[in-house]
Amino acid sequence: MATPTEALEAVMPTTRELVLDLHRRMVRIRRFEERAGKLVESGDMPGFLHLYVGQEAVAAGVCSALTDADQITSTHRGHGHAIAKGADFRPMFAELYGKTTGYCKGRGGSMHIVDMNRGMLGANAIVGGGIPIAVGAAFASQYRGDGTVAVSFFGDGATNIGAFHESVNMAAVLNLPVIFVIENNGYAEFTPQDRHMKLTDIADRASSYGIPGVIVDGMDALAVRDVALVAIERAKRGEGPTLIEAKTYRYFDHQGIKGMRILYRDPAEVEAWKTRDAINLIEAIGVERGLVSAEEFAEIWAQTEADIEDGIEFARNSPDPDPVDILDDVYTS
Amino acid sequence: MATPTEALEAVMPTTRELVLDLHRRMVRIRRFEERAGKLVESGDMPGFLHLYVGQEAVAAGVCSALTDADQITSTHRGHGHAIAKGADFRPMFAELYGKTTGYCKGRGGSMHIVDMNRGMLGANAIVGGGIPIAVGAAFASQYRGDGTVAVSFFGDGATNIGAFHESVNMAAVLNLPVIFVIENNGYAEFTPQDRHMKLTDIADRASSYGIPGVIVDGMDALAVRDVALVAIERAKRGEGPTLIEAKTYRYFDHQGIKGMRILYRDPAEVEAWKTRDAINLIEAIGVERGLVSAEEFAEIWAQTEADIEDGIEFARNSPDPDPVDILDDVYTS
Amino acid sequence: MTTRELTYVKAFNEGMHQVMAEDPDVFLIGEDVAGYGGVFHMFDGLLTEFGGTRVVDTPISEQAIIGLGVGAAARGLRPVCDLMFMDFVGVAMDQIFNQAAKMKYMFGGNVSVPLTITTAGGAGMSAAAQHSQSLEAWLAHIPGLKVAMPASPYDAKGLIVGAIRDDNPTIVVLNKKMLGVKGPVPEELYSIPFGVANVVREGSNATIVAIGRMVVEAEKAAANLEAAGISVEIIDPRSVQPLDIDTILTSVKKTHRVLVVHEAVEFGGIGAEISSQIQESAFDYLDAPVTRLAAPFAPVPFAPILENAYVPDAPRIEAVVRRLLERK
Amino acid sequence: MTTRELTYVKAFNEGMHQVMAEDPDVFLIGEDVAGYGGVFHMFDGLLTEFGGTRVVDTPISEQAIIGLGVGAAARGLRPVCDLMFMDFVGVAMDQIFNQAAKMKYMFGGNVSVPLTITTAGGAGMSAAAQHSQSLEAWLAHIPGLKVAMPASPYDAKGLIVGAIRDDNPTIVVLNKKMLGVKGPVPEELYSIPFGVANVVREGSNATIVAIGRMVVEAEKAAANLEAAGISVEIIDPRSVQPLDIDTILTSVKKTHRVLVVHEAVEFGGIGAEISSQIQESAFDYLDAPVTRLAAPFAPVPFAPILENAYVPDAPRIEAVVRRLLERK
Ligand SMILES: Cc1ncc(C[n+]2csc(CCOP(=O)(O)OP(=O)(O)O)c2C)c(N)n1
Ligand SMILES: Cc1ncc(C[n+]2csc(CCOP(=O)(O)OP(=O)(O)O)c2C)c(N)n1
Ligand SMILES: [Mg+2]
Ligand SMILES: [Mg+2]
Repeated sequence: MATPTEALEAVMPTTRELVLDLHRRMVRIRRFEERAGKLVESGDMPGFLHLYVGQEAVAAGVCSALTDADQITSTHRGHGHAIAKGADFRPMFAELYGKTTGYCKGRGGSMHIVDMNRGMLGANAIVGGGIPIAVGAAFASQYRGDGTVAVSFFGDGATNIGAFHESVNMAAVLNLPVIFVIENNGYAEFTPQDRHMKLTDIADRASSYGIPGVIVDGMDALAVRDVALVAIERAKRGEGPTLIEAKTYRYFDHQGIKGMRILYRDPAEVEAWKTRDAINLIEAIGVERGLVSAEEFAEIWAQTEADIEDGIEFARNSPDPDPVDILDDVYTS
Repeated sequence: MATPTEALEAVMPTTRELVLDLHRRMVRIRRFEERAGKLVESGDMPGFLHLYVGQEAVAAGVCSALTDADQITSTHRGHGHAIAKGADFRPMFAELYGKTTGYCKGRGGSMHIVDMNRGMLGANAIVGGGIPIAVGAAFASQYRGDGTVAVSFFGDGATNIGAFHESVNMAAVLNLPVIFVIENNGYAEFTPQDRHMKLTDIADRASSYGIPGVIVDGMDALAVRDVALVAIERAKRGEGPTLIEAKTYRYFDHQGIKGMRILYRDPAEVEAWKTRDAINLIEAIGVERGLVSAEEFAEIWAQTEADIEDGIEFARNSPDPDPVDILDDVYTS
Repeated sequence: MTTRELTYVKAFNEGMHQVMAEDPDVFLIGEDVAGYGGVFHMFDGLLTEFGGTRVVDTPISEQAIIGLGVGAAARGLRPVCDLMFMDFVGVAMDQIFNQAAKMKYMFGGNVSVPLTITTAGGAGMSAAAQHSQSLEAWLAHIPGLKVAMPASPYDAKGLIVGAIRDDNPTIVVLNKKMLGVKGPVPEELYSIPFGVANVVREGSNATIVAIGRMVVEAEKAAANLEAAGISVEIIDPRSVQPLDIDTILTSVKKTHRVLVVHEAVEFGGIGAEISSQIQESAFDYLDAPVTRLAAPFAPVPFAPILENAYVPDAPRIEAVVRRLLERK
Repeated sequence: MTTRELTYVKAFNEGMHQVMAEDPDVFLIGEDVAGYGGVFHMFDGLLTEFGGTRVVDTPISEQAIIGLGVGAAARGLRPVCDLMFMDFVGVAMDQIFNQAAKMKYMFGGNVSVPLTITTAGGAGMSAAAQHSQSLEAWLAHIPGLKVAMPASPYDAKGLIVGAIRDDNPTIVVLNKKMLGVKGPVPEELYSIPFGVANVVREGSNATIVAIGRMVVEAEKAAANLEAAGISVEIIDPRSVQPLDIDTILTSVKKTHRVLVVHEAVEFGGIGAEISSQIQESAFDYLDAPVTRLAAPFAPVPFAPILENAYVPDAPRIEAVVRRLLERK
């Protein structure tokens, strides 16, 4: 597994700020989700959630390398991408509660979080649905010459759907500044990778499009950030797209926070991945290298809890949508 | 370009019968099409035709390795596949004329020729539309264990559409006895390959699916047959699909027999490919190796002309469909 | 026949088990239909009973799933291809409408495609715009395809069996919100052919033609209206393609007033076709315009308060029937 | 305004040229739209005039073509994505209906998608089942999308300009058989907004609501009927979504008899919606049932003799209007 962290260390040193930044993004994702998962389980919140917990390093690492002007598209498992891209807890919780103060005014829910101010072009409940849209965002970057890039996040399972293939090829042919990030968590719902493709490394698919394919440890936010930076620079130089495969794992079931209904994953496998937990890793790095103290990390956890309470409080106190407005925003007039 | 002809010669010798067989298939395709093209141009026949002329070696080489029990699916450019698979001129001309005696009783026309008795599962006017259908035919082979295989023919342009990607991956995962034959004629309509993908060899896409990808000279029917045989044997051994890329060329425009409306191809390029004409090649091989005489080849041409006259005569004298039957065969009752 | 109470999804599942036991040419393919038994547990137990050759998990590749079914069906097998959510038709539409549905006709009758597609539609689960749709109007507009929407456990079993035995491409749309609804279901294998409406309830003052889960809401409304002395006849077409217009017309000619209700958006919904056919064929019998009740012209919203307002329900059905009866 | 005769496709092409000259945010993308100018020559000259950044050829990848348009539109550009044949909507449907059309609503109004899709529909060219369809009923059933079907050179130009200037996802369906039809077209840039019907001809005895090319057939029928003393009003809705029902109702309330005619199959066609709305809103004005004339429920057949019988034409329109007038 090519982890360019060491190689890049000299050029892009792991600063205290960077460690804190990545840690904060990841802790915010993890705690937001664990809490939201419980709220749905208890019936307090409507709908169902696809939790991102375990994969935090991917969203955090990539998004730490982006600005608000850069665009991302996401998936059914989209909270992590939104939070990593800078989304606020208040409108996120409010959206999950279906309130007017939510990111989508309660119209979208968990699978459609959007934040245009942060370049979060939307979660998507159709597998592969967001991939061509990111290509379009990148087309706009190239058309305008504004130096921005687009990133599409999607899963291992999504690389088997037609939209993936068409999008990557199109971006390659048009040389667009887009980065395709496969979050390979080993499963498409309940189907393991070896039952849905004959490859070990999905990054190999890059060769079908004549673009670079890079594999990275998806539990190491620094490593993810490094490969993202390389891809972004390449895109900005006008050299076209990169396909990044981040090997990662989701801790919860495909959906919800309950245990697995059927044993499609070996519990030992789950535990093994948890020993490589992304947040533990960054904390260890921070402390070992003397960049961040354990207390400072604890402070981030505490601050996150406070933000969560604030977000939930805000959401609960927010007004419900009014059914008389049900036809608003179907069209722009 | 890997041409296993020589290597395989010892095992599967180029017999007189084989040369005659391939020659006959190719001459029948060429003359059928040239004639049909003229009939449409003169207004005698309705509709429009995508002519296969130039690519004959691909259909002939592959289909010579198949039995009537093996299935093929085809494209908008489907006459060649049908004829190579054994379709008769009478119902083919009748179909092009829209007569009740046609392969589709006049319902389908040029882009929908079918011959279930010959394992020709249908031409298809949707690019990529036939690819998953071939996978299904192969699924039936595996399900029944009947030792048959399926072949899907399609163009270089079709390898950019989602259905291609999904189908090849699905067949690989399920280990199905199907052969995917890319007829790379260098163009998708008027767009050259280097504007629709970043690859030189489309066979490289096989690596995305963990299956073998083979390149063959698509002007050499013997070479095509040889790689097809290898792929068929592999499929029958239960080892799954193969992706074959046959490098070939179409002599006429994307559609019709007129010259090019715009110069999207260099006329010198067209002429260069014609010097490697598939029919000339097999005639040269036959004569050089003393397997078939020039007179015997001439006899095939003559017989083909006679069959064409017979087919056209038959078609012209066949009854038109009756509009009162317009709702027949929408459903099976 | 021994009959007992089963849930809608168990009834469907029983139909799958029995028809697969009966006919070795039937196989099931789709995403997580084997190991997991389908995300709605529609296919529980099939892998264990029939093995991995006949119950097959796939990659996320809906075009290839349906296309595989088309090719296998053309070769004489009877594939059941699962599409999980009806909202996913968009990624497989070409194979459904240009391939499966047209093959027989455009190939001059030389090929039959006994393919069954299963899927789940309908709102009311806080699943939002891309997981809640009712798109039967699209499917019913496709010559060559047949489309059923079971509205009871009895029909869920009978229609999946009818679909698989049908020699045409069929699609059976289960309703997600009905999966746990119970009703009487015979133990034996039985089949409901497409194109035969169900007179769910007889009545004389007005007819409600209800589609899918709206049958249940119509029944609630009819019970209330009965208490108020209003007698409502409920017709469930069961399949929207073919549509059993005769049964509907017989009812309308008796009641002279009719409401068509469905979950899909009203504009261009199947209610438009039903309404048009009624007024074309029973114009002189109508004492009021054929009336439609359906979703407003918007995507399905997430917030429960909006979604509840979006999908027609018994109180609104009741109100519209009352208005219909006031019409002079 | 200087007006001269132009063909339908030239008028469309002129609209493209002028609107691209006006607005640098407009770009065109699709298969063979640049170097070849589109297989119907709809886009001739655009590459030369506007260059390869704004006029872009693509691989055969319709999902990516439309999806690229969605993403670029969400970022404020005004993409025109060509789909060549309307029959190809099936391979790109998810991007059309689940993405482009729903984004604004499901994202709470935070995103606009000023995307235009161009395509060509209709039968009569011996192009058979997969290259001849009229699928506007599907598109009109999608909340968030707008759908126009120009029926004259004037409208071809005005509606493509109107579509591109519209802030919503729009689709403009040209009719293949009308490409060479000539009519008066102003030289200047002008725009026809969606949702405004065209009263093509005024009349008093009956109304024909005609869609797309059927407007031309209706005009021929009306001319014949006029000779026989029958005065027909023809309404062309121009866009089927939104539908200008008011103009239709005004006419029906005057004539009391109405025929809706389109090329698509009748069952579930847009005629069903138009018919339903008319009888819902003008029930008491109707002297005869709203009548539909459309294609039979079959794929489009290849043989000219079948295809001619399949698509409605002036003689059949005339015959149906006569029957409509006989109705007591
Ligand atoms: C087109 C489509 N097909 C199927 C689904 C149902 N579905 C939702 S998530 C999912 C699995 C996705 O797997 P992967 O891409 O690996 O993402 P992960 O869930 O592992 O994050 C499936 C099949 C869908 N939403 N859209
Ligand atoms: C889904 C779809 N998109 C576009 C077309 C229009 N079209 C017909 S043939 C063709 C080019 C196909 O190129 P290729 O696959 O290389 O086959 P060739 O024509 O060279 O034999 C295109 C774009 C179509 N028929 N179907
Ligand atoms: Mg996954
Ligand atoms: Mg080609």
